[in-house]
Amino acid sequence: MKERTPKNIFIQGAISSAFIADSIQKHSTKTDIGGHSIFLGQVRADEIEGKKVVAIEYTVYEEMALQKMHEIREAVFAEYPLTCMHVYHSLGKVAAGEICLFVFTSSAHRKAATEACSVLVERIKAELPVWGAEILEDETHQWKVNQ
Amino acid sequence: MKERTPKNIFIQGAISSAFIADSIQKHSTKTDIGGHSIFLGQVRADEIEGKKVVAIEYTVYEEMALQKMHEIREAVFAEYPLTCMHVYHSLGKVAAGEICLFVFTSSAHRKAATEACSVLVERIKAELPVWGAEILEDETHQWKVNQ
Amino acid sequence: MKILFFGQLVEVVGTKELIIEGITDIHALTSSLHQQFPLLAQSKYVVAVDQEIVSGNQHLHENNIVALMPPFSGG
Amino acid sequence: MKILFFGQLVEVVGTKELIIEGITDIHALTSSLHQQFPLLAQSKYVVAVDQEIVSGNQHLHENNIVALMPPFSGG
Repeated sequence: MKERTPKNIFIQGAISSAFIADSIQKHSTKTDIGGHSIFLGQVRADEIEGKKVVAIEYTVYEEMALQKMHEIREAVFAEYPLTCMHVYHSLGKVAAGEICLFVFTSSAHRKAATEACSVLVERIKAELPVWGAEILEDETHQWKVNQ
Repeated sequence: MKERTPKNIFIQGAISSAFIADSIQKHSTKTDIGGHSIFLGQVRADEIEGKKVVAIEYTVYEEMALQKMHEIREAVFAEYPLTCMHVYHSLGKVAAGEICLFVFTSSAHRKAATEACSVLVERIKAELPVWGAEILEDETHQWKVNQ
Repeated sequence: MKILFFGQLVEVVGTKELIIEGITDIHALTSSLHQQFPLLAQSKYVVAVDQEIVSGNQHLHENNIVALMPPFSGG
Repeated sequence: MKILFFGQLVEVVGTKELIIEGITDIHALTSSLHQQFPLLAQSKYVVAVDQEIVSGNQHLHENNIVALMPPFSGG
């Protein structure tokens, strides 16, 4: 298996749709791909005790998160016949309605891409040392809890 | 449940990454969405008896396909708590490396979007009267067979 | 009665559309078509009447639209 | 020894990083921290030593980096 070194997956602020489009476009030269699966996490304007969430502010234990993401990446590549795998996670403030997570898998046949994408999203949420503070409209905050 | 009338899902030629980006961007005002799931079908340059597939040319029984897609859409909306569902399928020629299918679901929590997206892709491939002819590099063709 | 052909059946029959008269059910229609286009008898297809897939025989009216459809391969 | 705090623990402790000396294992460390920051004792967290999550006790060296991490909430 090809060695893969830890890549930086963190982006300051929201992930733009132009960035996502660019990432998709780059795959048009890889003509062994038959299916792409994409998951996008978007910040919800939940209401908490009558106050709306206006943004989430993400912090991270970066060295540990990148090492853990590297392990997850290797495990998923070993389990599924993927052509490509890309993961981006926001740090800092991401406003409600903006994209904070972009997981992108590609394979010759759709099943591998689809399953690997789901596994990645679950593992990222469960295993990466990242914390989200939900900033409310009155500038107080509360800490996000993952389901 | 809100009545939904059959929408046109067919696009002449390939689906561009700019179109996909635009579709994603439009959802930033829907701040009750927490997750988007996207499937993209891409034309593979398979080799068939030593000849490469250079494109797929899609034809359709359009009235029937739109009616069937309407039924599928209603059934999936009834089963999953989705905020949005968008489906686009190419007609005519789509070159290897280009996108021919774009399925996009959104929901408050990721599970509904992810599952609904997979169900849609399976049903679209199995139930829509659409046919793909794989155009080979010597200008002959053979008819695509779905797995 | 209007008969529509799709996918590889267009090549087998040589046309996308035929008008056939005096046919009263699906069996009679497919028998007649198989006789006229022997390769069609070797092709896999389903029949839709007015956009609804029909398995088995069914009575046909002059104003029905009948479609012969090979296995779908969209996506 | 460097102790790192993350998420809501930064607010509980009032800092992202402490240097503590003379501590030889995790139990001693957490006991000392709970005494100094009573709210920390009521907080849910896991401990990582040099980026590896540790359950139970473990001997600590001066050059270890210990992280106290509340439940992850990325994505």
